Amino acid sequence: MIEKKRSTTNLTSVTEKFMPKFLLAIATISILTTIGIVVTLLTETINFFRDVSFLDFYTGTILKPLGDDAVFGVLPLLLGTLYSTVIAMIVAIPVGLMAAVFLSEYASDKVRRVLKPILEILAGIPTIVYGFFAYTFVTPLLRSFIPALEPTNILSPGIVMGIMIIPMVASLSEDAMSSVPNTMREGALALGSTKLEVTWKVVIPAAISGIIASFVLGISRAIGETMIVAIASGSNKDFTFDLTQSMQTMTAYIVEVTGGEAPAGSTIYYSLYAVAMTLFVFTLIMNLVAQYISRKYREEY
Amino acid sequence: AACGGGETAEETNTGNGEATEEEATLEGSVVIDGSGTVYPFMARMAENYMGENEEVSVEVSRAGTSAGFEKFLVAENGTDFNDASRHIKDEETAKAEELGIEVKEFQVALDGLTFVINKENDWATEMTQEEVVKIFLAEGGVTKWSDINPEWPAEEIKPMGPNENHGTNEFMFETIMEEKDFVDSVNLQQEYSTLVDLVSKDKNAIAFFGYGYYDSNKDKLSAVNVDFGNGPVAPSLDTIGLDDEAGYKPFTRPVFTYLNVDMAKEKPQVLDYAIYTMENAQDVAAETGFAPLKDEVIQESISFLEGLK
Amino acid sequence: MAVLSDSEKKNVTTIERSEKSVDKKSVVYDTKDLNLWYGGDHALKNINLSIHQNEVTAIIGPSGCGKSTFIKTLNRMVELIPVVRISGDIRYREKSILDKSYKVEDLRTRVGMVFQKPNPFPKSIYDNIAYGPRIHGIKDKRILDEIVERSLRGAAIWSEVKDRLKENAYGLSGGQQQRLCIARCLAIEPDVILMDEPTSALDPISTLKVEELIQDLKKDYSIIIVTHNMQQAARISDKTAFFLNGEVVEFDATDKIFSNPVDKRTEDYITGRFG
Amino acid sequence: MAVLSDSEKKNVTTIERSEKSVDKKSVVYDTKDLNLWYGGDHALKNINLSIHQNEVTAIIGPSGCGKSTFIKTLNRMVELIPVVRISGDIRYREKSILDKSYKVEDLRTRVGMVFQKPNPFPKSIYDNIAYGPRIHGIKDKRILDEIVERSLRGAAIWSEVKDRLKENAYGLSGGQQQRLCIARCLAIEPDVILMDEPTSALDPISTLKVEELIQDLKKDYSIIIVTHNMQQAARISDKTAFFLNGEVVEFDATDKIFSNPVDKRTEDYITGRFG
Amino acid sequence: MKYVDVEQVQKKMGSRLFANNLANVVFLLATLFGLVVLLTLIYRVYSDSIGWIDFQFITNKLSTDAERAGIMGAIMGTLWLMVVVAPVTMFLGVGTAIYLEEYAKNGKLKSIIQTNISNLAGVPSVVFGILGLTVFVRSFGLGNIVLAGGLTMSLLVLPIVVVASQEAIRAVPQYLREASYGMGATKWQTIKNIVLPAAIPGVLTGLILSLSRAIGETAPLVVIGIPALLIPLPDGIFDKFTILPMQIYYWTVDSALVAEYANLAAATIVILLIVLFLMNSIAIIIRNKFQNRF
Ligand SMILES: Nc1ncnc2c1ncn2[C@@H]1O[C@H](COP(=O)(O)OP(=O)(O)OP(=O)(O)O)[C@@H](O)[C@H]1O
Ligand SMILES: Nc1ncnc2c1ncn2[C@@H]1O[C@H](COP(=O)(O)OP(=O)(O)OP(=O)(O)O)[C@@H](O)[C@H]1O
Ligand SMILES: [Mg+2]
Ligand SMILES: [Mg+2]
Ligand SMILES: O=P([O-])([O-])[O-]
Repeated sequence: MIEKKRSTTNLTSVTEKFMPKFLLAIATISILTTIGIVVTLLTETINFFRDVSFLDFYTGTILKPLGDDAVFGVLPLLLGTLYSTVIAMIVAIPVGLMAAVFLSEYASDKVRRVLKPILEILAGIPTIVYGFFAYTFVTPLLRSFIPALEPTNILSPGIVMGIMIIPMVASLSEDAMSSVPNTMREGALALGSTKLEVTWKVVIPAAISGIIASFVLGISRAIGETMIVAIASGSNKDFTFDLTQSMQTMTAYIVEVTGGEAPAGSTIYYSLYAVAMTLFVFTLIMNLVAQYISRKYREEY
Repeated sequence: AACGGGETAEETNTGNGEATEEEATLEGSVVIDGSGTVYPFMARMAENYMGENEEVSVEVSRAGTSAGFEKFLVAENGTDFNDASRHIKDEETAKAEELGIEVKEFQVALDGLTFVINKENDWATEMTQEEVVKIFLAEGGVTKWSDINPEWPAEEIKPMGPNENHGTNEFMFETIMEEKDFVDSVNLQQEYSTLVDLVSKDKNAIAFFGYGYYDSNKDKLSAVNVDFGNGPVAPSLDTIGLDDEAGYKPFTRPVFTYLNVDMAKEKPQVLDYAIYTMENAQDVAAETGFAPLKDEVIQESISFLEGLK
Repeated sequence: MAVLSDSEKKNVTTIERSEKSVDKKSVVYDTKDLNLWYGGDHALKNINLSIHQNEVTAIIGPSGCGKSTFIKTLNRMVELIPVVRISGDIRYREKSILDKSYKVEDLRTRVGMVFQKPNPFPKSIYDNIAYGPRIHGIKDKRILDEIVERSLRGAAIWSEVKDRLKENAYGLSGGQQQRLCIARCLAIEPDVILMDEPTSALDPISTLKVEELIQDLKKDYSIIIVTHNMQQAARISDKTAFFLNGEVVEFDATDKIFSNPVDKRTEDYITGRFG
Repeated sequence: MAVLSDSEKKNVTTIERSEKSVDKKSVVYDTKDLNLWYGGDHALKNINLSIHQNEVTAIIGPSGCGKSTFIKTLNRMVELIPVVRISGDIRYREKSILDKSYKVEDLRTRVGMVFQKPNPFPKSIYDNIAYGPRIHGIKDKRILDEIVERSLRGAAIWSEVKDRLKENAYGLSGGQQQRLCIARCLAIEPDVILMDEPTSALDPISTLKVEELIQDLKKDYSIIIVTHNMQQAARISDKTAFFLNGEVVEFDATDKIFSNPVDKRTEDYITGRFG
Repeated sequence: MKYVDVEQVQKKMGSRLFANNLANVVFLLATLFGLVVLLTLIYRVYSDSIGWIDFQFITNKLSTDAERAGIMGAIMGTLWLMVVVAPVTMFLGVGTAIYLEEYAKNGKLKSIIQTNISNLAGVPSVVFGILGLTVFVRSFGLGNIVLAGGLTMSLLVLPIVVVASQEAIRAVPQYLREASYGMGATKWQTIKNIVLPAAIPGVLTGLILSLSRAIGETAPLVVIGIPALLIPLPDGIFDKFTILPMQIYYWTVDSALVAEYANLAAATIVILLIVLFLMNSIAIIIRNKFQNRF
């Protein structure tokens, strides 16, 4: 038995030396992915800024990527993204926060055990389905109240995006609130507070960084959301402030341009990368901010 | 979905026994891009073809005529066919020569540029050629319906059409508008489906595109009957095909597919598909909202293709 | 002194009367055959206790005997646990607090509570104290300032924190935090203060300070304190109740309990034979 | 019995020699000025111990005195904790095991370990026992079968599990699991068995069974056992080392330690005055 | 001077309690809002799909003719995509998790990788699409085939598998590792024979969740360029393909042209949701079954 042992020893020790390096190599794939994203975006974005000046791009209110007199100003897309994000958060923040409060402070265990999975299902529905829902149901529904609403508009996808983000805000906020120690609630209740007062004046302030982190992640998600807007917000590139109008977001622009399969090497092709770079930077900043905030709150107690 | 009985009908009207035997050995892919106008025609054609040639994959996209040419005229991995709703331009021909690509034009059907309006629009159903064009011109001076006819509503017109990727846009701009600028408010879209949707939902919208998209959406859209000087003409398969004064003439146009001849020589399935397309062009055209070609045009194309074998 | 509402006038007379005859101090709490179950667990068994005004009542007993349960029943905090069932009666100032119509929030405004672990809110010292008055509708900054100062003085912590009222309460030491919690409790001007082992998380010096404070508070409030520390009970309380397995074994003047207990089990416990 | 390699032949002779003169049993482990730090924590201080073959050596001492640390140093398991630093020397069978060139895997194959909490793998009983032989390259089903049976018999659990070898080990009772762990350890045919409070998680009956087993195993193995239970040490061990604050206070024959300890602290500890 | 007037307190109590009760109801409604939307969505999609889901719909190839169109191609495409995504993410995800949990020292490298993974999880999927388009489709010259799409999707869902696997590995009790080392096993033997088998249910749960994410993702594939009409069924990972969400996308967009396409889209959604529901149920079953084993 021990003789056999010796024969395998060599192989075993080679494996032993090799495995950590091999696994490290695998682990670096994720870093390579990030590097790949940054390098890809950066290279072509630099090409883009050879054709279009940086200033014109970020201050331009006209986006007309096709034709002989193409103009590349990204502001219409930024405005579209801003609108859809703001609308989404107007829906997601209050509803998500209230749901979180209900689940964390008001609901009995039994109720929570029924309602939480439902929110999780909502979070698991593919965004394309929400896109279909926005385009074929929510928009026609809204148009019966707001006749001025265009068949494709920023309002309806914004709202649906908000609904999609509710579970995320709710579950992250609930986590933050649940981690507030019970002794604090008891302290407040013992002073004669109602549950609402405990929630509003003690629990939410104590959990505020976790809650804000959930909002920021929600914003990041809204900025990056693609299919809902690609289907339901149309491709109007006008710099308009009217939310009944079609507006294009950065993500929808990327889908439109790649869907039209712009030939490699053209300015419009490069513009894809410049927009994607902008999108990437925005969401990255949001994610880092959320991580920073939530790390800070984890240290609190 | 219920299985259509149409399958058998289509099988009977395609090819002869000999052709089928030959095709049975074919495999590989055929890649087609280009005109969105021609897309329904080509998609149906491809579908029929694949029904008989299981091993061949025909892929049809619809980036638009101009966008399609950009993918057709490349050094490597170009498309095999480019559908077009306009003639190839000089600079595109030049590029093909530069790249050493032999390009052959095949006319596949006739189309009529159709102006569509909302079903609720009961005033603008008839316009003169000048009036309808004026709506789209920057210098046309028309922003409201009442600018055309004081009896019409004083509401903003919403003109729209396909964007610059599309041959239809260029046909409109170059041939119909005589290269005068589009009005600023024009809403140019990539997808024809978007245009159909927008017009079907907006009382003040007016859009232009190929007859086929009107034909398959007659339940949602109305077409403008255009008066070319001899009384209003309704666009229809008949009037598009007519070459006389009762026809839809100035707004009609031939639609094409451009073949990369080198590919046809290299890949038997491409050549086979080209022949199949010409052989069945008339039937498929009629099914998909185009006026069929004359027999002699078809014969000429087929004999050219047979020559490549 | 306090501006009393009509409903409290009656008590004032009682207080005055009681000051004459120390033996017959007015009753604050009165429990009648109080029983409590956690699910199937019988945690309090037939508790009959009367707690008197301006006294410190200590509750002692081994771990798990129901001390915390009992004290939390007095302000109905125990109801936060869903499985709890209660029978019998608890009368606070002659009203049954187990009555449906009795509002817990009301009860808890009049009966303050201090917990084992200091639990300040993650707010400034000032806001911690002002919390109670604010939820009860006091908004006037001047009044709040005064309440804060008075409460902090009352809890013997004013001098230590007066220059840092805007700082977060978590910057205080454990003992300071506990006195802050007592101050927070004083700010709602309660009638009774319940304390559940208020010094068990504190060092000896902080404990001493809190004990002194309790002695001092007795003048204005009635205090019920749970403690593990028998010396503490002996030092600060007027009456002591000895709990065992959810029952009150003996309830009497503290001197009596510690010098001459009636029940054998009490004696065993205070002499350290078990617990 | 075990098929021994050349390198082990030497040991065999030692074993035989030792069987003749019981007093001069060969030394298995020898530690010289062994010191160990957890970061800045000095957990073992100048340990000098010799452990002899075919004896049960008990390590006793109050909680935190370094018993587990010491025993885990003997098979270098302690190195799994990153902050550990060691100085001094440990000689196992006359070779320094702290030497870089000494392979821990080799050491651990010859020095088996049984832990406080039974820790079977979440596999079948059979696979638990076969685990060690398998990782050491034995694949032959017949040989494995034999090893499994012999090990389970050796750990006095064969009759209880022989009909359920394919069942998950987690289905066994705590005491059975611990004997399974001992069997698992026997399967690699070790020279020494280290046991860290092997019965502290077991009921009295299971404890008895394991103690009997240990007495039995002594014939073939050298055993070092950490125990909190002084009676156990007295019952089963030949020698006892008393640890205190990381130091060896006294190390002698078990009879001597328990009847006539030299050091005052040892006496205090075994008479229950602290610990 | 008494400021907290008992009578005042009692007077205010009514409105405070009312506010509390009102809040209770409003918060409940807010929570139920999600449920209402979910039910509406499901009802809408279901009623649009009535009469459109049958055997033919599942087994037929794609067609421009709504009556004849089926989703066999999309189903096959989805399956082939899984054939790429499952092993690749499993390999990369579990490898990364093992490295982070078992080998990496608590140093800078570990925290860089860890931070990087949580940031990757927040990168919009459309950006992954661009990465896939640029690297796999164009630079590697793969074209828009299953392999290119699968690799793109693998990178997209990688963080899910990594995080789930890390948790699963962390949940394996230290005493099992010690037992293995105690028998003379090497580190890798211990990982391979003890840690991974014990962690496998958690890893599988993560894998299934990541696959269900991949099945539902659309944006990266739109960017990579999936043809709108692809009739032949893919036979392997080097074929062009489409997947269920892509089909939903194209049919939704074209529903303005052919009204029946909306029904086809709805029918496809029903199928997609059923598949996702089944996958998630399996994940939950695995999770519950193996939850408290140690
Ligand atoms: N939330 C609860 N659910 C179920 N049973 C409980 C709960 N809290 C306490 N108990 C049980 O009620 C009994 C009394 O508990 P209580 O906390 O009142 O004891 P105590 O005297 O305060 O003990 P200690 O001195 O340890 O604080 C105990 O048996 C305990 O197990
Ligand atoms: N992983 C560790 N990191 C840091 N310090 C440790 C670690 N493990 C043990 N120690 C410290 O080393 C000292 C000895 O611990 P050890 O576990 O050896 O004691 P022990 O005698 O086995 O105690 P017990 O009887 O409680 O098991 C203790 O002070 C302990 O706090
Ligand atoms: Mg208690
Ligand atoms: Mg120990
Ligand atoms: O899509 P087009 O036919 O207009 O090029």
